[in-house]
Amino acid sequence: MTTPERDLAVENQWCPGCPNYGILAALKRALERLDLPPHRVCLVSGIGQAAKLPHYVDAHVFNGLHGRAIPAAIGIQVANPEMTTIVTSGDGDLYGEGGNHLLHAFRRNPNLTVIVHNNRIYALTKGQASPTTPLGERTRLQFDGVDVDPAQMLATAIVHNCTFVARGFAGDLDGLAAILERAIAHRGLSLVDVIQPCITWGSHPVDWYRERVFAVPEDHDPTQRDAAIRLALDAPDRFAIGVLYETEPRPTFATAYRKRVGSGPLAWMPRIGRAAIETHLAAWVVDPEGKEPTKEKG
Amino acid sequence: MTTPERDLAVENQWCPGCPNYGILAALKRALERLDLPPHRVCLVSGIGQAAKLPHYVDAHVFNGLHGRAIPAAIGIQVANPEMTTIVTSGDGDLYGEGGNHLLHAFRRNPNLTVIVHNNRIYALTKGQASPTTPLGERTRLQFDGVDVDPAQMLATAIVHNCTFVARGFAGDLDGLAAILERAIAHRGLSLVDVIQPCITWGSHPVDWYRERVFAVPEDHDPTQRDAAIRLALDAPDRFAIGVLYETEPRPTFATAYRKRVGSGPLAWMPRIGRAAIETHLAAWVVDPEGKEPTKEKG
Amino acid sequence: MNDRNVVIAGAAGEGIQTIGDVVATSFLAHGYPVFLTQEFESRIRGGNSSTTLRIGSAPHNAPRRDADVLLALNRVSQQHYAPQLREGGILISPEVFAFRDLAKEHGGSERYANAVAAGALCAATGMPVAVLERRLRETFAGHGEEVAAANARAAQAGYDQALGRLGERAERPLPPRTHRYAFASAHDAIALGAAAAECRFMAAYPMSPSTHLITTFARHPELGVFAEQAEDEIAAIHMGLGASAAGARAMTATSGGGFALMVEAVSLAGMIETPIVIVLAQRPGPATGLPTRTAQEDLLFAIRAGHGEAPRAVLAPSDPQDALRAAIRAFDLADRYQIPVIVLTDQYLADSRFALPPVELPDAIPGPQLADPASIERYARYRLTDDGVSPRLALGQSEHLVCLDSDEHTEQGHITEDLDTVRPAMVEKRLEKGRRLKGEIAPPSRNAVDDADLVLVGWGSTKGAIDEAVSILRDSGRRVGALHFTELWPLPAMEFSETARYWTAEGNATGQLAQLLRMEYGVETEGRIGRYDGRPLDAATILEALS
Amino acid sequence: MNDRNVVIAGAAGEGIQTIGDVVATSFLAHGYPVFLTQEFESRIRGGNSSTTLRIGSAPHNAPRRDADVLLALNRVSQQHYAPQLREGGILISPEVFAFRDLAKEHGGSERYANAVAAGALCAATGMPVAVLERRLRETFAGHGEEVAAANARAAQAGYDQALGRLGERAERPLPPRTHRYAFASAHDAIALGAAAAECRFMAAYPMSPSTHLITTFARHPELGVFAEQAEDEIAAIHMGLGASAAGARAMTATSGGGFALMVEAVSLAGMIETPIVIVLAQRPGPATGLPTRTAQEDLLFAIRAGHGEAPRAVLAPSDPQDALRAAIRAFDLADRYQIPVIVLTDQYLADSRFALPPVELPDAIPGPQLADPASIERYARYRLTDDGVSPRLALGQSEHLVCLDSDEHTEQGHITEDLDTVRPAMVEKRLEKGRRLKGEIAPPSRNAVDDADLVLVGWGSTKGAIDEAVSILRDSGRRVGALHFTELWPLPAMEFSETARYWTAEGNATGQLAQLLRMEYGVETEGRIGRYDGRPLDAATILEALS
Ligand SMILES: Cc1ncc(C[n+]2csc(CCOP(=O)(O)OP(=O)(O)O)c2C)c(N)n1
Ligand SMILES: Cc1ncc(C[n+]2csc(CCOP(=O)(O)OP(=O)(O)O)c2C)c(N)n1
Ligand code: SF4
Ligand code: SF4
Ligand SMILES: [Mg+2]
Ligand SMILES: [Mg+2]
Repeated sequence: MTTPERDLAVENQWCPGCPNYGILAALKRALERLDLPPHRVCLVSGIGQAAKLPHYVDAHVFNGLHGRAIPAAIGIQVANPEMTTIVTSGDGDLYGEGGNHLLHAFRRNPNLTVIVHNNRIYALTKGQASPTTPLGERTRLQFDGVDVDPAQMLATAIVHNCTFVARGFAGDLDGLAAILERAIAHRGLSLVDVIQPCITWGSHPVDWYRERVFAVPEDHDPTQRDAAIRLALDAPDRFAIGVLYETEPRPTFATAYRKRVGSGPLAWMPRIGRAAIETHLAAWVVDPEGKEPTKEKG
Repeated sequence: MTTPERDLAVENQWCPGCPNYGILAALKRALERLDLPPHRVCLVSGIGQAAKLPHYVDAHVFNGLHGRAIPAAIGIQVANPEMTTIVTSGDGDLYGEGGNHLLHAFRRNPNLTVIVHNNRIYALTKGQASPTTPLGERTRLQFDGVDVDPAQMLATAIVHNCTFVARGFAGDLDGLAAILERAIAHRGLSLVDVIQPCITWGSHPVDWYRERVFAVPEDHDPTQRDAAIRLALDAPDRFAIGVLYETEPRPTFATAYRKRVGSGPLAWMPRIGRAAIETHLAAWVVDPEGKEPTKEKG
Repeated sequence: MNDRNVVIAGAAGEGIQTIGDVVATSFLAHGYPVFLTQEFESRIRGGNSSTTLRIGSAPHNAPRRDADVLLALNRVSQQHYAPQLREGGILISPEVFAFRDLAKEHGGSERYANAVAAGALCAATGMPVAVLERRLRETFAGHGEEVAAANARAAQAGYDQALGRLGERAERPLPPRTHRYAFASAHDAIALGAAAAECRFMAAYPMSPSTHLITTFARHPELGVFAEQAEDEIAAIHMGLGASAAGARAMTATSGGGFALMVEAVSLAGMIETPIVIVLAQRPGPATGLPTRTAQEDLLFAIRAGHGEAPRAVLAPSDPQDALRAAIRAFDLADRYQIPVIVLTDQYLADSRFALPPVELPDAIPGPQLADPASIERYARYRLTDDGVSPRLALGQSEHLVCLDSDEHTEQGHITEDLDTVRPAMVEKRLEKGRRLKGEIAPPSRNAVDDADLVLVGWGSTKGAIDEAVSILRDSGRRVGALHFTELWPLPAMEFSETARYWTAEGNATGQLAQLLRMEYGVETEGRIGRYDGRPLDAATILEALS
Repeated sequence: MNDRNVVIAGAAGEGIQTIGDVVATSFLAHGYPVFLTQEFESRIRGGNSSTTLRIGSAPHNAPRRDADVLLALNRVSQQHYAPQLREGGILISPEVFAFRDLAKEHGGSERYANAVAAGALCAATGMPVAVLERRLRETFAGHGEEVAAANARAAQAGYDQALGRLGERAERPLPPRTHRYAFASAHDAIALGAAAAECRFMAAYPMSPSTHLITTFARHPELGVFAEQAEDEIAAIHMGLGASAAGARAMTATSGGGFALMVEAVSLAGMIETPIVIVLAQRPGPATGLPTRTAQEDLLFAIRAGHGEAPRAVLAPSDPQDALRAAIRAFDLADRYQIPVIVLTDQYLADSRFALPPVELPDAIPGPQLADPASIERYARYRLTDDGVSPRLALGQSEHLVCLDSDEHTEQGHITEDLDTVRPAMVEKRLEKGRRLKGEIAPPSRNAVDDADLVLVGWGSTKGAIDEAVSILRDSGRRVGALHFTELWPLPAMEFSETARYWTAEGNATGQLAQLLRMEYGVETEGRIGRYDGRPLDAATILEALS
């Protein structure tokens, strides 16, 4: 068996200059810093521009359906907790079509990192509003401007006590790599919403965002829910970058199960064996009393 | 045309003594107090024990699919804003299967009242955990106890600035009727989560809850987000009853559209007329330059 | 003893299931087979429900409509079920027996009324009351000696009173026999078959009549299947696909409405070539329909569900024995062809318990089919091969990186826009798997077909009813036979005799199997027998249609 | 002029659509019909995309594979599309023409390179450059006089250089004509048809190739259709059903994957008998497949999608004129039968613009069919009637209360468990609607069928290609004809000649129409022609298969 030689001659399909390249670079750097070999990493995505990212990294890939990255990742993570499983997909994918899965993932707390490429737009379908497009912004479907409020998924994560909630900026490679490194190392669900301006369909250039991001204040206590929610709630034009909320890890998904069976991949656990099944099959049989000759004849 | 004579000989299918009867009574009282005639009210539900409620009230009924009451209600409400449209369904229905719709309804803020019969169980399917079943509680599927945290939909509503968020108790007819009356009168989305102990599959009798409910403190300011979230976050055994969060109504769904077309039911709006369509059809035709004889001959 | 059909009717929550269980196990313990079916409404208390025991010297694993004995626990049930009681049949009900009074008198409390009723039932059916008493003692063992004894006394009192009242009409006590029967439902069997096939992961969302499957895995961790209740059916199947992609055999179970939500993922499974087993436990539709009743309305839906074109298998076992086999086979086909496999059952199969010869595991149970990473030089998940099947490695299995993609993809699993070469090759690869699969699909079972001039054709759960109809018609001298499909897609190549007339018999109104036979074989059916009132197809329905 | 196929190729974002538009409208303004097709990848920048113009003296609304002229804006596109250029065809590309230099020289900036290229294209196709210049001025009118003038100068320079370079091979300038053509896509037509049919509500989730429909309503509020982008496809269709139940005609649109998510609601629509129109714009699957390409793979899926049994209609228009009709008909059938109606289109129909005689609205456009509340004494939403259709009142329409229920229900719309009477009656009621519907479904159109010994059978968007194949084969003396279905479910009763041989031609790999014909008519097809590489079926594919 040779060392993994991955067909990385995959042509990148993003627009030249797209901040998605920044997320890609930051993720690669974080994986390197964490010293994770490619075959111990699984990247999971849905469908969209963002969701193409896994094809550009040296890792296992599950590029599933639009909106369904989270449940697929949960299945992968339960089946093989020895891999580092990371979801990387779009704001439409994870907050729109897949909103219910993310909501319930907060409850389950699987050991996953979820990276949301938040470009506030449906880019691959050419520019409709995403759940995070600000009120009033005009798009190629909302011609008079978006008239519903944006989804507040970071705040929703916080009220569900998701133990690692951060916002990153795709225009800041170092900062983002550092956040991703912490997120991946964190045990339990880590949510990282990355501001990723779309330079093709978005309303503002990267610099507009650069001028409006600010670091989470030094004195912010990331264990404080109220303060974290305040930082999380999207002002349409001010973005606190950094870890907004971080508390003691709580039990991750399937902890009780894993206590019972150990930590290996389900696929290579010892066979249940015929005996266990045969016991059940035997229990179906009602033995006739007549076979036991001592019993009375009713 | 006779006055509505509804086949109210519908046999109620709930267990005798179920607190769902309390919700039914409170809703009827609220509708009476608001002086809403039956044909101006539409009740919408999904599937479950709770979701049978609309059959027992003198009103229009849309009893759709499990989890899909919210989008159906939005369609009804947009099509006919002159009806008072009320969703009344289960915690599994609205927070589980239908979670994404509720989340995005917070954003849209349609003028609906959403009553969640929160019995912390899937009752109609015979006792599996619902999204609100507390950690550790044993059910007929979670034999070793539920091992994921409950969903915090009231807090999620609050971080989305849902302008009316309340908790009621099905064992308190007067209190619940009063809350429902306010909720229905409120403009925009009103969310009322009603503690509704299931006396067949639930872990505790009604009195257990009765001992653990308390009124929202007099000095609680329902416009204060942080305080409201604190009251909203489910302690498994303490329940603040009353209006947790209430702010100035924000624009309701389709406001811009309605400004343009007026408030009547879509079905009875004036016809667009052939002319509007014919203008578009005419625009498909490219008139040949050659028809205009003055033009040069290329 | 003759074939006896005993209906126990009452409201939900009134205890008919317990009565049914103790009486059924009494017969089994006495050496007589019992076929138990259940009928209930979509509510938790009240309404009309029933448990029916079909008892005889030999198993009659098929539903019968008319009752020889009706035990009705209340007046409403009596009215509801009385039309089913055949002329001369025995009615046991509060109207004729004072259950409660006897319970108070002999047990000390009205709560032993059901034991009285069970005792009366024994008198009517020839079951020695001592056998029943032992079952009652077993059942109530956890409740203390006094409760057990009171139950026994109440049963005896019911038995005695009924014996007296029924006089001549009481069945003579049956002699004990030494016949041994397994007593289980098809869903019991599917759960064990899945575990035997090394299923490791199940996610599902509760939905009647499928919920028993996930419940079994949750209740019996020793079966080795991790079981998770998902937030919805979409999550359930995607979790399964994730687990499967990571190497764990995986399944889900649902009913028609939940399956409808999984359809996009069925298409995904076809594209990423990742095995998944889906149990679709049918109930009458459309929409919510009759949630607790039975039907066979989702055959063509299951075959066609999903956008685009990719192979799948659809199986429809006919009884628990067959269901054990079908479950093992489903995992094997899913794994070898890297496809979704749908197992069609229904409420009747799920909630009925069959009397069968003791069921044994097949000798060879094919396990997971992952490739050996050491044998691979340079891995490509979708390597083009002669049979269309690419060696499958799991995510994380080895240092070979695995790339799964829902877009049309290259052999390496990357998104492609190559329409000239890659796309046609990948379409043909997937379809080639379907052609090979077709070659190993089991033909229908044959019951007295060779000399038949009329052949009944059925599928799935209706086998018992159809076989019963065949034997009744044969007894009356008609040359009738039956073909029964339990593997429905792809359909195997086969010949239909030109001389026989064909009638389909199935649990739907549009003749779905008939449509399929015409599409696949060009066979014209002369008649289509369908039952679509929410009850299982029975021999009587077939006989009426043919008369 | 002869039939000329002009391919304009480049990367996404390079401007080929604009070039295609100005050249196409130049031809139209000159009195010549143009058929415009588009091919692009699922990305926003880069890759290989093309706009193809098929130009002639008479409309050729069918795709052609080989190019007479290829304009390639870059080297990669040139390589990619060069194999399509027929021998002796004209190549215009940076390799042979210095677009940028000319643009700088004559327009003052490289950004006029596309105008240069368009000018060169005119020289190659016989389009007088002055006509093009006027189109450029119109197109860039908003950008100021200088930009417009620079475009015009650049075009003239490209034209002049190409004329010189091409010499003999340049097409002679075409004389102007006075023919008028409508130029539109089938999705343009569906939007107008829906508006004409008084559709009031549309909710959809973006998905190629369907997004243009909701975009049209959002862009043109004067069409009177409230348009909402839903959070997912499930919400989209349930919003539509809610609006429809409240009396507003409603629709949604999606592609295969999104439709898969709507399947449960299709079943719901059947059960609550609430009209809804669903446009299913097909693309190649399974799963994400080839998101920006075309296919006809979802026919059998659309027909069978949904658990349980209830009628539906499936239409598949063949061009914009037909699509206008189909949209109006879809709303009418949905409304009169209270059923879901699925309109199958595909990327090819959605993204191609056809040259047609000016399109007119039909004289009579049937509007909403709600009952008159005043005429009703005591209302029951599901009143049993002879034809299965109950008078429909909307929620909130009057004082008559309306109860819709997804469970099996009584005539009043309440949950029922009555299996003896109500359930069978409701099943039969729903199926009776399907039988009546079948009676008014249009038979396939017939093209030279009467004396044909070989009949091509197709459906939906392939009509142009099939008709072209027929006329080529007829010209070569073969007795070929075509039957073309645009209403596919239920299929109308009809006869197939015993003597003719039948070949299906469709955009899939498994012969879905052929399967359907066998199932419904017992017709055996001799051959199945399928294209499944993501491109539209063309006459050449048919001719190859038949040769
Ligand atoms: C079920 C389904 N619905 C819709 C689509 C079409 N679709 C593809 S990508 C996309 C949105 C992408 O937005 P986002 O997730 O924000 O990613 P981005 O392209 O902006 O990076 C949509 C709606 C789909 N592929 N599948
Ligand atoms: C798509 C679908 N999935 C599952 C079901 C089965 N089902 C019916 S009711 C129900 C849960 C009911 O729970 P809840 O909404 O809390 O209502 P309750 O019965 O507790 O009042 C489920 C899962 C269904 N009808 N449809
Ligand atoms: S469309 Fe937007 S998000 Fe997509 S690659 Fe281009 S710039 Fe980036
Ligand atoms: S099962 Fe529970 S929720 Fe349902 S009616 Fe009975 S007590 Fe009420
Ligand atoms: Mg996005
Ligand atoms: Mg509940």
